[in-house]
Amino acid sequence: MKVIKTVFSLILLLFLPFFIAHPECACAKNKPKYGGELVLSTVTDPKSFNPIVSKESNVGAIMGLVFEGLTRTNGVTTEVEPNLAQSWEVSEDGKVWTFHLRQDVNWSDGVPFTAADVVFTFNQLIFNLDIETSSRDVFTIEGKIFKVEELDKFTVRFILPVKFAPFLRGMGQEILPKHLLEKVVSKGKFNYHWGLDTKLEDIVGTGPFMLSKYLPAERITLVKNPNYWRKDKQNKRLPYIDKIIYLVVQNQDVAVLKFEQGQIDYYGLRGQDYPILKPKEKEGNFKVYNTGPDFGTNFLLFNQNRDKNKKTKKPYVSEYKLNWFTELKFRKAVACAIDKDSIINIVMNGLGSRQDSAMSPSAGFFYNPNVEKYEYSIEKAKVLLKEIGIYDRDQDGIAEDDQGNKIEFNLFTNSENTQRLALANIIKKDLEQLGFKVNFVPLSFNQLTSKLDSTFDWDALILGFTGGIEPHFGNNVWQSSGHLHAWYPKQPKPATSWEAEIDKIFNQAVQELDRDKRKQFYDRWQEIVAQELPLIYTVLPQSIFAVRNKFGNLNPTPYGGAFHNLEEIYIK
Amino acid sequence: MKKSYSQLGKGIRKLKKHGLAMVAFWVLVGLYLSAIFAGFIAPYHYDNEQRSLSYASPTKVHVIDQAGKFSWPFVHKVSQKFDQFYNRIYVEDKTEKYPLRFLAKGDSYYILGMLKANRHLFGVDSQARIYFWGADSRGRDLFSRIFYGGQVSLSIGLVGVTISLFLGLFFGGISGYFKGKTDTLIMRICEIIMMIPGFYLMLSLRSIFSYSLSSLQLYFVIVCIMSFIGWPGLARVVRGMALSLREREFVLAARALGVSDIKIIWQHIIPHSFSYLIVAASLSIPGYILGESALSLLGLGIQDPYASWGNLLSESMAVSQLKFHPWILIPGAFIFITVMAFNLLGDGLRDVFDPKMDIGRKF
Amino acid sequence: MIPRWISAENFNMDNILEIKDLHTYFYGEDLMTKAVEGVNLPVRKGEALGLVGESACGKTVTAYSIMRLIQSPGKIIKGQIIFQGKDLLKLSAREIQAIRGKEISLVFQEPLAALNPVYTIGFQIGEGIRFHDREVSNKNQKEKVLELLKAVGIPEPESRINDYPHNLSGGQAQRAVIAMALSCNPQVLIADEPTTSLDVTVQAQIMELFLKLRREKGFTFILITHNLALCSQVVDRVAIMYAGKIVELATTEEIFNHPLHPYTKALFASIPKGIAGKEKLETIGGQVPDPANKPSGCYFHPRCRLKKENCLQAYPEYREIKPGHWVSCHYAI
Amino acid sequence: MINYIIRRLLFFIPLLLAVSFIGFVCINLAPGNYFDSLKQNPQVSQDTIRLYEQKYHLDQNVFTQYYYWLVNISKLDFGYSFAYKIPVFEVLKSRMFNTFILSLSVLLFSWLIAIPLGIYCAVNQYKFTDKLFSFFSFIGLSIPSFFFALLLLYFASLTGILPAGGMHSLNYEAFSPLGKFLDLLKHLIIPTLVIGTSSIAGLQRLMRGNMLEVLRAQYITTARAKGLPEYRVIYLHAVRNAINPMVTIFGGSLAGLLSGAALTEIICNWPGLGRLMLDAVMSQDLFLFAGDLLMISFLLILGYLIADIVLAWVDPRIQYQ
Repeated sequence: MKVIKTVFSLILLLFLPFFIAHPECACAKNKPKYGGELVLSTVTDPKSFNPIVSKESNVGAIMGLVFEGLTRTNGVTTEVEPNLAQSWEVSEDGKVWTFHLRQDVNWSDGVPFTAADVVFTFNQLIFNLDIETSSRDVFTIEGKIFKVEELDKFTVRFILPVKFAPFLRGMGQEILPKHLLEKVVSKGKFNYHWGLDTKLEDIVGTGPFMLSKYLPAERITLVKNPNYWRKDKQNKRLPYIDKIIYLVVQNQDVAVLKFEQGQIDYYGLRGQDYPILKPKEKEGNFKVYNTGPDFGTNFLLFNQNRDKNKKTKKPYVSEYKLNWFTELKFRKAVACAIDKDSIINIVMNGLGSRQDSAMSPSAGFFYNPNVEKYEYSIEKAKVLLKEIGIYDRDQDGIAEDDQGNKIEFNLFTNSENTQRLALANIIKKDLEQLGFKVNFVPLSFNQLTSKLDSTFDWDALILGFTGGIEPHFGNNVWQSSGHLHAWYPKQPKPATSWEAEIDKIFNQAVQELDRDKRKQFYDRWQEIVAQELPLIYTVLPQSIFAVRNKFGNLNPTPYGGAFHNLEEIYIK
Repeated sequence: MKKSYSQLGKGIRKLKKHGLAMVAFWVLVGLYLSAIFAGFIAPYHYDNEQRSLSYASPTKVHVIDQAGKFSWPFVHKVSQKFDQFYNRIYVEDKTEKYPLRFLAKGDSYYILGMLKANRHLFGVDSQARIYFWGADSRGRDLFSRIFYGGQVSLSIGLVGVTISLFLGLFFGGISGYFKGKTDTLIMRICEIIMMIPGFYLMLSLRSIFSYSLSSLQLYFVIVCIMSFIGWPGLARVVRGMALSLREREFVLAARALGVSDIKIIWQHIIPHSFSYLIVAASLSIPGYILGESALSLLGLGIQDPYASWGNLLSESMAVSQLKFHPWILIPGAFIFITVMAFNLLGDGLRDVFDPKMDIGRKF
Repeated sequence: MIPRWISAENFNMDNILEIKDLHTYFYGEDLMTKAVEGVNLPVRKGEALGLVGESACGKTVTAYSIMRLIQSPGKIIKGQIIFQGKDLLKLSAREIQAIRGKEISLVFQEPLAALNPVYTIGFQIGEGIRFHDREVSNKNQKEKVLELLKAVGIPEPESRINDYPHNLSGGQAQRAVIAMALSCNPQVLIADEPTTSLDVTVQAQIMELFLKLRREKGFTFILITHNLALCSQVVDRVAIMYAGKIVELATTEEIFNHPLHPYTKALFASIPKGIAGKEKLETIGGQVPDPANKPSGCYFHPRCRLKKENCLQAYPEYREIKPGHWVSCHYAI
Repeated sequence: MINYIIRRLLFFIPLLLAVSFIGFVCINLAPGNYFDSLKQNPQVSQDTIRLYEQKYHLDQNVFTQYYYWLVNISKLDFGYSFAYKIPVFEVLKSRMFNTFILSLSVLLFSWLIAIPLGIYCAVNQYKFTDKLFSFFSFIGLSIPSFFFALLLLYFASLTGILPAGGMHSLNYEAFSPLGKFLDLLKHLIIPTLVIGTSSIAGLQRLMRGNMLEVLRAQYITTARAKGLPEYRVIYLHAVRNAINPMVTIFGGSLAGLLSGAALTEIICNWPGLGRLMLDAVMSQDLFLFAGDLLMISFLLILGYLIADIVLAWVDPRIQYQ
């Protein structure tokens, strides 16, 4: 399910804490050795190499190899661990954090990494209002930002306006080099800096790899950063691998074949690929890992935007449609009508699981399984609809509401994702069983985002977000003022009581440092979402991937995938 | 006029001797009939799905029952499971026999768009399903969908070529009859259109129209695009005919008698180019069919749940999946057979009427 | 009488080429055309022989049969063509290639069609020389071509040698074709209506050229033509062909003075005599029979004014009425 | 000769203009445009938008836009790809080369097979092999390229003999020059077969027809009468003449070739102009689209030009002046 996922800022965040060392790795039988290359595939070309402004998941993954944050999330334990910062202290009230940076870190061009870079990244990039970055949403609490200051060359202090529970995890934010970017920012050109036409040697990070070559529509090559600071147990410099190649393979079927032919070392399987690759494990000398439900969600949502278009003075959604979409029973009926099992069977080849909660079961701690579940039942859905006066009055096969409006609406999704198209076709058919007339139109991703961001002229959408383990990083989706609050974004104040409650939960939970208490908040949030159904969740794919048996120190996990410890992986 | 029709009759007689062309002709007649009566031939409606039988393999029709005796053909109910590798396997439930029924009752459909009917050529009781050529992802019968798809794919060729013919007759007739600047202008335009690679022109024209169109709208958009691409070829044929005919005695005589230009074009020039047009049309029809298929294959044409052969084939774009359900390539064979039949027929017609003519585009 | 030149010194009673009972048929989709049907024709060494007949009577097919140039769907069914003691019809492809152009050459009706448009005439003339005489060097070959061009009367041969056929006029092209045919000094030259497609003035020049060349080179000359008058000026003997058969053969003098076959007579009657042209020209009634559907009996009978009962039933025997005068008519005396 | 080429080139300019203008009109008629979504894109500053507006006159009508685009083209500036965020020319460069390679391979393959096959069939007219090849050429002519491509890819996926799409193997960079070339050849096989088959079928039929016509010509008999061996008659005299009309159709066949190539590129994952065109249409990337069309027309015209020059070279009846 690594097909183009909706490219939203959320995604970027969830790719931040990607690489973690784990010294107790059990595969020490072979001695690690240097050299070799790892070949991966990506579905699309990157649109930019700028990790602050780029919103794409695939770029996030690549840039995660080039840049690092102060902390990172361990791919196995999902705990936060030191990265560029070697230690930290926190004040009693939890608002003042002092980070002691590593002193042996150099940028890949040889310039030493210092506290100035951290301060620059936060104060002049993330908190710079001229730069469009979704990172700012994460580090803004109740409209207030952090204060970041340099205590000495290798000490940075963060002063938070309020307590901020996911702060340490948030410190996985990539740090960018001040010495290269300061001038760009002062000229106001950072938004389009590090585009695809940049000379790649100008993109300088502290990560284990650096960009070396980019052939549009063909490949992105990264080479080992010779200045990388991390060392293995024998005190040898990491990483072991010399080169990472991302092949641009737009067509997933071609990617499968390329994997089979040994041209790619790693492939994220769709359900339908499982029967192709699984039986060939031995013969092809690779292993297929199934690490359980993925984080990538698929959901249906209705437009509940109550605003008017400022230019035309017309409501974004006509009144009678808004009446349906804001009616809870309508959404519940829709939830009941979605045949999740068939979707799993057909679209995911049986390798998926139904999603009821806003969090993926793989999220672990914060996942709340005890939320309302909607079993597939057309009858029950029809009963619910009848209760709000929607049924087929004139026996023409299409239902009407009590004012006689036929239930007809558009359903959009992005046409690039074939799996989602198949899913949408099934849902469309399901909804037609309720007597709805659904005009299903696949749109290009650009058209879809413009509808979602600015024109708001849509009725229903099928979308996907990449989820994660930290609920707060979904802040801009769930806060009613968030611009990813897709069903009614950027609300001046919450339109409904349950949206108000979610706002409150998010603001409270982020300040609650006690994990268990925090969990209670987020449990409640998941209950509300399942109850009110702003997003009608459908199914989660399984996270399955195949990796060639040539890597040492490989330790795939549900959270980190196969290469969360890439710098430690070597080729046998 | 009379002469041209008797020429046609002679042509048909000659054509009858053309073995392959006649085979092609009857194949086409069969295909078009099957499309017209798709509702009857197909055991299921094109959108009748059985989700639990995703990609069901072609149903086995048994003639020997479990006792080992011959019996009226029957099928078993099938259910789908996943094996350890998540391959779909289909298990027959041998306890119950579902005999193949002719003129079975099933989904209702309209004969020729008017008469409602629910009898199908064959079928089985609704507890079981018969998939002659397997099922698609949502357990819809490919056999049924192919015949329904034929309605779109086959008719687009005819409708498209008809529109092109009108355009071609109009512009070609004018061009050849009036000569001079009109002729030069029209022919330059034709040349330019013909020089642009068809696929690129098709994509450019397709981009004019929104992606969010209903299937009926899309059908007409495709027809318009294909006719636009196709008319210059026909116009050039007509022009050539018109140029040679306008010097012929009967046209000169008609003009001397003061018959109007339009009337001359309509009464003399067009009937005389009739046989050429038939050849030209039958040779260009494959272009329309292929164009529609290509667009639908890329997702720019007919959309699910409606079927067209290109649209049906788009599922096989997932090449790695093909080995699990190779039958979804069958619609491609239908396109192939149709195109081949039109080519053979056109070739036969060309032999009969005019040995030197080459028009039509290939995609 | 029309003046004419007789090559007495070349005149010889030995046959250089003898066609015996030649049958060449063409096979259409569902009909068979007997283009040549039992032609017997001895050609004497050094003579000039005219083969005369209307179009489609089988003259060209006879010539092509001699050269074994008949292509599918045509086929030589039976017969013999004896050349220098060998039966040409029994030779292998390689052997016949050695004869074509070297021993027997052909000049065609339409010179511009007979020349390959994409090669220079120099190349086309030299090609034959090269193939028949491997010893010839490039330089020699070129000299030889120039010589030939000069011999056939093409002005400025040095520049013409690099011309393409489309640069030449009809007459010049025919001269080039003749040069090509004579390039290897053949023993027999067959000219298939060499002047028909040319202007009248050019026709005379070309015929002059033939006479001149024959005088110089002394080859045996077979002139195929439908023009009896033209023929009479150049040839020693005339063979009249009708519907795939030879109907009369005699020396030019004999045939002019005593034509025996009604067809020959009719042909003579249709020649304009004298400048005044006061006499009424006669035409031969009816049409040449369809070679695919020949009449019964004597093929000429539908057009023959003298036909009798047996003309409808039996084809008349080809017999020697006087020494050297052969005819095929029931009533020829 | 140079004069002649220049005159031919001048003749093609109206075609280039017409094609690119059609492209411009089409994409301007399309509902919505990339520029609109650019305006809504918070990543793009107002300055940038103003810059685009000024540079490409996007706020004005089609004709003005087209005019300025032409002016830029004359400076070899193809505009900016909104989707790729780099100058269009950068995107087109490699794609054009790829399409060119594929087309070249198809041309070589189809002509090298079709011409001898046509000759063979004409020489052996009505024999069994002729009929067999004629039948195959009918199949080749009728099989839809996309269907054939899918069949071949299916075959490739079953057997694993051939690469199933793409242009290079992964370790392509590491290969020796010869290895690179062989690798490219291997990847070329399927798309070349797909596009080439229909070309072969068409060309074979044409060549056979031409050859039959030429073999009936008088000068062939002349050549035989000269005593030339049959091979020389056929290969030197007949083929040279039968080739001429083939050269004229060479230019005309290019449109069909590029058209077929586009669809095959998409199915076989070949990074060429055809696939780019689809992407450009889908994302309404105006300048990329127009540039792509221009490049295709350019390839086309290159083909026509080559055909003209070759024809002038092989047929002495055609004069440069």
